[in-house]
Amino acid sequence: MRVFTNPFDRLMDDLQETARPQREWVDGRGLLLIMGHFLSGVGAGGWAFSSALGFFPGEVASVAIVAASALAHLLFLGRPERFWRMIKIRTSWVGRGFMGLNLFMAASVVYLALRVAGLGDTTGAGAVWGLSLVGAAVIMLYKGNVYAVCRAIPFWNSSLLPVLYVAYALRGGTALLLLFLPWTELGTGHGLVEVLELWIGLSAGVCILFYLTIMASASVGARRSVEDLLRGRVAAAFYGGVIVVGFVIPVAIGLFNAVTPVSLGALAVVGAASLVGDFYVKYAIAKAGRFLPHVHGAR
Amino acid sequence: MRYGMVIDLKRCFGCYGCQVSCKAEHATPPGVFFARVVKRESGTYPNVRKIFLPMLCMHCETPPCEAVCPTGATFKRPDGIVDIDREICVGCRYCMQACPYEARYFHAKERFYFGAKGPTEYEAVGYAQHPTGVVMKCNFCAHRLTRGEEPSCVMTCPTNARTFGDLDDPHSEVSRLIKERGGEPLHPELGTGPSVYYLPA
Amino acid sequence: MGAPKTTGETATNGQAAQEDRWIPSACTICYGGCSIQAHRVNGTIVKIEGNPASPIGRGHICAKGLSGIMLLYDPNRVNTPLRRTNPEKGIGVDPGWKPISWEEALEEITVRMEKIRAEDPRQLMIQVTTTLAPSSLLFFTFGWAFGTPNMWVAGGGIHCGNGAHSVGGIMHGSWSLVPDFEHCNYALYFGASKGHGAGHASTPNMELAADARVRGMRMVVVDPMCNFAAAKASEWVPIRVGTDEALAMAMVNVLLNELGIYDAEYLRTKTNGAYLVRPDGHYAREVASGKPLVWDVAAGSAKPYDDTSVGEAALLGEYQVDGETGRPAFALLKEHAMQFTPEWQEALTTVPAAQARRLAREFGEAARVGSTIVLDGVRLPYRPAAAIYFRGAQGHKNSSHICFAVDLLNQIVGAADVVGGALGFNPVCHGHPDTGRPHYVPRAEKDGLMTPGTWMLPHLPYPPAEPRHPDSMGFIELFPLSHVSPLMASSDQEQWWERFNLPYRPKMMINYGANSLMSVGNKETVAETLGTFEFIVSFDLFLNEFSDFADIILPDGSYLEVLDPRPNFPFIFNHPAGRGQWGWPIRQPVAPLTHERRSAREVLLGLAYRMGLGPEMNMAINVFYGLDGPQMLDPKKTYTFEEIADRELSHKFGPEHGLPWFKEHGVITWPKKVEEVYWRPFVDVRVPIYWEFMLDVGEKIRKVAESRGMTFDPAYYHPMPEWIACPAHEVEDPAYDLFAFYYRDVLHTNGFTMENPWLDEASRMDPYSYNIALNTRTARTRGVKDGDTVWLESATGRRVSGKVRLTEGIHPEGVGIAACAGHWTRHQPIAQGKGVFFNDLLEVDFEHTSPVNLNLDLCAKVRVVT
Amino acid sequence: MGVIATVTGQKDLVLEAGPGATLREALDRLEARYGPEFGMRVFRSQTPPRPLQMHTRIFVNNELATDETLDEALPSGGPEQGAAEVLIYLMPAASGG
Repeated sequence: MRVFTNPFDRLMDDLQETARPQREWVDGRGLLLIMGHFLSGVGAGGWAFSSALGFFPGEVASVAIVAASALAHLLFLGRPERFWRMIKIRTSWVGRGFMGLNLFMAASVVYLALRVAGLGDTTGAGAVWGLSLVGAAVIMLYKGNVYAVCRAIPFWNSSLLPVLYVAYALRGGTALLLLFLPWTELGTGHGLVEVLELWIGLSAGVCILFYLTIMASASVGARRSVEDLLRGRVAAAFYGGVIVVGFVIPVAIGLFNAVTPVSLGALAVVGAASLVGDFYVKYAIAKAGRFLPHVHGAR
Repeated sequence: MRYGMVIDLKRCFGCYGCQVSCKAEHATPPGVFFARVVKRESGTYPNVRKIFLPMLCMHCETPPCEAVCPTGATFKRPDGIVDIDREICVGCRYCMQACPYEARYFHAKERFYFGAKGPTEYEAVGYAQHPTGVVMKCNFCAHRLTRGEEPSCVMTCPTNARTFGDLDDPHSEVSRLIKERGGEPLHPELGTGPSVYYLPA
Repeated sequence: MGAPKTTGETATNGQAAQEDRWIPSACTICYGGCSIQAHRVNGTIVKIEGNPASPIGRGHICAKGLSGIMLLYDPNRVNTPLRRTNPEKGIGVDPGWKPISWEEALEEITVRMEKIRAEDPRQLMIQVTTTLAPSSLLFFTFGWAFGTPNMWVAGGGIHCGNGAHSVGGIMHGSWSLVPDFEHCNYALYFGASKGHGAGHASTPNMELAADARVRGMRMVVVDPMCNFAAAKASEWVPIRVGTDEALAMAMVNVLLNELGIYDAEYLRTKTNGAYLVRPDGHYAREVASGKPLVWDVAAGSAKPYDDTSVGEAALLGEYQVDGETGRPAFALLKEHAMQFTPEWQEALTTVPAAQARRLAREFGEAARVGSTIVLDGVRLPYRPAAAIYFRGAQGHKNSSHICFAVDLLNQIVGAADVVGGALGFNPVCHGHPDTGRPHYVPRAEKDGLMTPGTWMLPHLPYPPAEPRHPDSMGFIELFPLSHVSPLMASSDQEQWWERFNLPYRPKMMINYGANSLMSVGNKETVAETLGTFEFIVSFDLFLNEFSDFADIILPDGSYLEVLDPRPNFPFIFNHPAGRGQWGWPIRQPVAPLTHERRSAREVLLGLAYRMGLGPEMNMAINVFYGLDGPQMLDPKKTYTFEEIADRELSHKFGPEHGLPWFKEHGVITWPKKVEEVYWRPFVDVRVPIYWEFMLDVGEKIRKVAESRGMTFDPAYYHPMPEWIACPAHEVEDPAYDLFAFYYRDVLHTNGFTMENPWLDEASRMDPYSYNIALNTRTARTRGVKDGDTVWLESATGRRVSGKVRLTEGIHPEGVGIAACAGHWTRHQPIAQGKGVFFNDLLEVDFEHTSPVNLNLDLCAKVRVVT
Repeated sequence: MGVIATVTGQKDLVLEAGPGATLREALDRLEARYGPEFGMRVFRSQTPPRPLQMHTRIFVNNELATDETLDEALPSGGPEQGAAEVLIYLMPAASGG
């Protein structure tokens, strides 16, 4: 196991694999894309909750995070200067995501401006807010679908993936709010958020396990990917990032909190941990992607 | 009119002629293979089966790469060739994840076979045609077709394993071979409708 | 198959005329020498393709040939003459190369050579490589002119053909064997890959073999590893390394003694099967003429074999001749074969007896003894079954008997050089219709047995020259059935030279492109022999491991930069066999020589003239190219290589087809006649199924050898194949339980293609090119996993390491390694550290050498050390 | 030439021969003069018919002599001085490849 491998040497090895690992969307500059997917999810989720609660700092943070994700996406492109060409929404989920992102940015910024201008209660603002939620929904939806339509990569090619990504986006949103707890009083939203967090955390966890169990019994390509996750090259990220940090810790604290309320700081930790977990889920799933083998029953 | 290729796995013995011929024809950079050979084995000693599978872009009827492309850089020509407009591609590599045949390569940055020694005289000339930051792949040697020549891999194959022609013409050599020898595309279950067929070994 | 691309200048869309030419030439990345055409645009070679106008490839070319561009433009090539500054020589010791001028280099070389020639010209050794054959043989003419017998092809010969080629010459009048792909229905391969990779006429054979597969030819491949030929075979017969002969002789036995399948007519008229043999093993001869006798059944008397009154000569039985019992050679063979039962061979080869019997039956039945076929209006014998051998089978100590045994299968059923049978590569050529040249046909020689019509070297395989006390480094005079001798670089060479009082020692070497440090055997042994040279001059494209022992490096032109008038002649070497066209292409520069590079041939010629060797050199060239008449070189004049090439071509094809014509057209072709391809019925020669001459040769060798303490085992000289296990099979220590062998990878030629980045890429994508192939279960029992890096340790303590690739496609006792890899020189950065250096496991000494043809034993008993 | 010189001790020599003399006669005379060593180098067998040694090439007025032309009358009037010019070339019997 070499510590450093240049992409060419790694490709030479990969090409001997019966199920070649996907690299473009996770290694090297591919990390930018994972970061983009992570941030856009958190941002969109965060916007959904904070704007629903009318929590201004959360709203601003969400917009900023989505903007950051847009930047990460942009930097990932081979030809950033041509980004504006990604408008083919008829069949391309990337195109749809791009449009959803544009819609969200425009609508959310306008909505915030109206809020600042004290016009937050007008029907116009309501309409704009609606648009921003549509944009946020598209952002939460497109990522999972981008992966899910790839029949070339069996591990991704599952209708559960979009559900998983949406679940994580919402969870990420709540987590974002939790980060504010130590400093800001959310008022009545407080308890609600915890329960929400707990529920979504669990649901996401259940979702992953469910997902993995099906996948384990799926085609050769997918099985190799699951092996990568459970005892292969992605295991560290999966157990450490996704399970322990992103799931066990927040849920544990959450459950404990349900019995005897813990400090807001602890809840912030829940938030931070689940955000880290959120990132690792996207990283692990991308990293575990392997291409369909071409010869049946061959080594 | 639909260009297609038939690869006779009975003839092929995995000499890599197609792979290197393609390299020479297109001056593809290190690690880029519009054509390549996959070698596998199955069975157990002494009943072993060796599989030599020459791969290239399948120029699908319904190309998943074209569907997922957010810019329309990947397009299908009337003659069935799936090609990339390198002036439009943004390099998002979505097509690479969508292609079940691993036919696409991202040209991240200019690299040379002799590394730090820089480009050879040949590379200096040949690499000019390959902009960086975009995805590249086989186009059935469209430039040769316009000259009335067969694709480079077809011409070079020492075993004549490759036949090129019009799949829409029932009387063409490719159609005949597919019918007579029972040609099958790769991963038909995906419904991509490849224009490349394989004859049984 | 289109027409050849037009050559010449073309203007493109109104701009100033720019160069855009296709130049016909010949590949030389292996000695297949396929015809190519190079696309040159504004001075840069942008593509190499096959030349459709030539039968040598018919427009096809393999990965190696296509990758020539990366060789031509490799920035790591040698660009100027170099002189070492560090007097110390050793493996990995930096010679401290310093660029010098050509004049300086040539002057020093000339001075040293003149001194040596004055002392004793035999102190000069000339070393060339198979990769550049046959053109590298031109270097031998320099040796003749200089007056040294000490020339060899480093690695080649002692590895790949001392046995195969001499048996090919004796039995088929050719260098190598192929099945008649056009008509053969049952091809039996013994350690050969003809049509599936490397070798003579490799690309043309790939096409022919593929057509045969599709036509339904059944191919059975006997090989320890399922790779290339075996991968495409109808049946793979895994065999224990080095035991092919046992299977072949068991099949001979089954054919003769269980099935009684043989071609009596062929054996009578085309072999020495009817020659009467006395109890002492020698022919019964007519006293007056000394001609061998046969038994005329009708007349009930013995007559000379060539007596036209002989009706049916007896193949079986016992007859009284001059008061002695005489038995037909065939009867002896039949009896000799009985000891090789299928059950006996199973113990040696691990091939089940039942399978051996089945294969023999299938082969015998497929041969359709007695049948004929009409081709081009001519009725010909039809024997659509062929047994061929090559490097894998013959690379062992009992090389001659192994190849002999395999070919006996063809001889027994009369499937030699007839339709569908085993064909020698073009033993007969009647020449171009206009000039009748080149013209050669095998002739009947001593005792009516065949000698080839043409050969790669002056000394023919039959009749063998008189073994005599050697005065050459390699003892070739003592072993007349050999071509190349490992004593040129063996660990015991000094010992033998002393015992045989070799009156001189090698002082100087001229090397042409060979990397003998890697191509012969273990590097320590070779390094020791190289260390004894006072001065080594090496023509090279790259600095390599051998260069560490050279004193002066001369930068050669690659095959794309130099001229050669005969890349495919003699036709017995690498011209495709079977029907179709004759083709005589040339190799010509498709790119100009750059830097300080020069064509080694021009340099060599210049050296000869500079030393006043002009007359000798010109005469040697006259002989080598067979120049006479107006094209004969005048001993008193000097010529450029271009002029010589022009004379060679004019001599063969007439003044109107001189070099200028060939530069433009690239190749001259004419149709083959059936009498040329299926020549056996048309040429009155016989071949020996009983090698009576071996008794004589052996006895004479024994006399000389034993007197000098060289052990002599008569079994090797038995007139019929004897089973003699190679040294690797004699290893007693059970710890060493595997047989390591190497094979030729389809991507590589010897060691020199390793530096080519396109081939390197493919090799790294290939499961085996750079790895050690090990049987899955064998590995499991030793705790070895796929991808592990292990050491292979030979019973003699030599070690090589490499990455293991598990496969079900290899004999459980086999360890398969590709090509000649594992370079360590920093001057070839692409090749450096890639693959496994198999040869480092090989011993190079007389003990591991065939005492008949000096072939080196190429299997090593090893154990895996993790 | 060089190698023959090792046998004959000299590079060039002139033989008088009447009209109709054959190459074989010329060679027999040389053998008589230089001994069996010469004969062995030139002829493959020492008992008649004596075909040419395979390492020997003999050119008569620049035409390569063969076993067939051995017994033909030598052409008179060579390129130089009014006689047939005969070039005998012996290759070293041992050479690798």
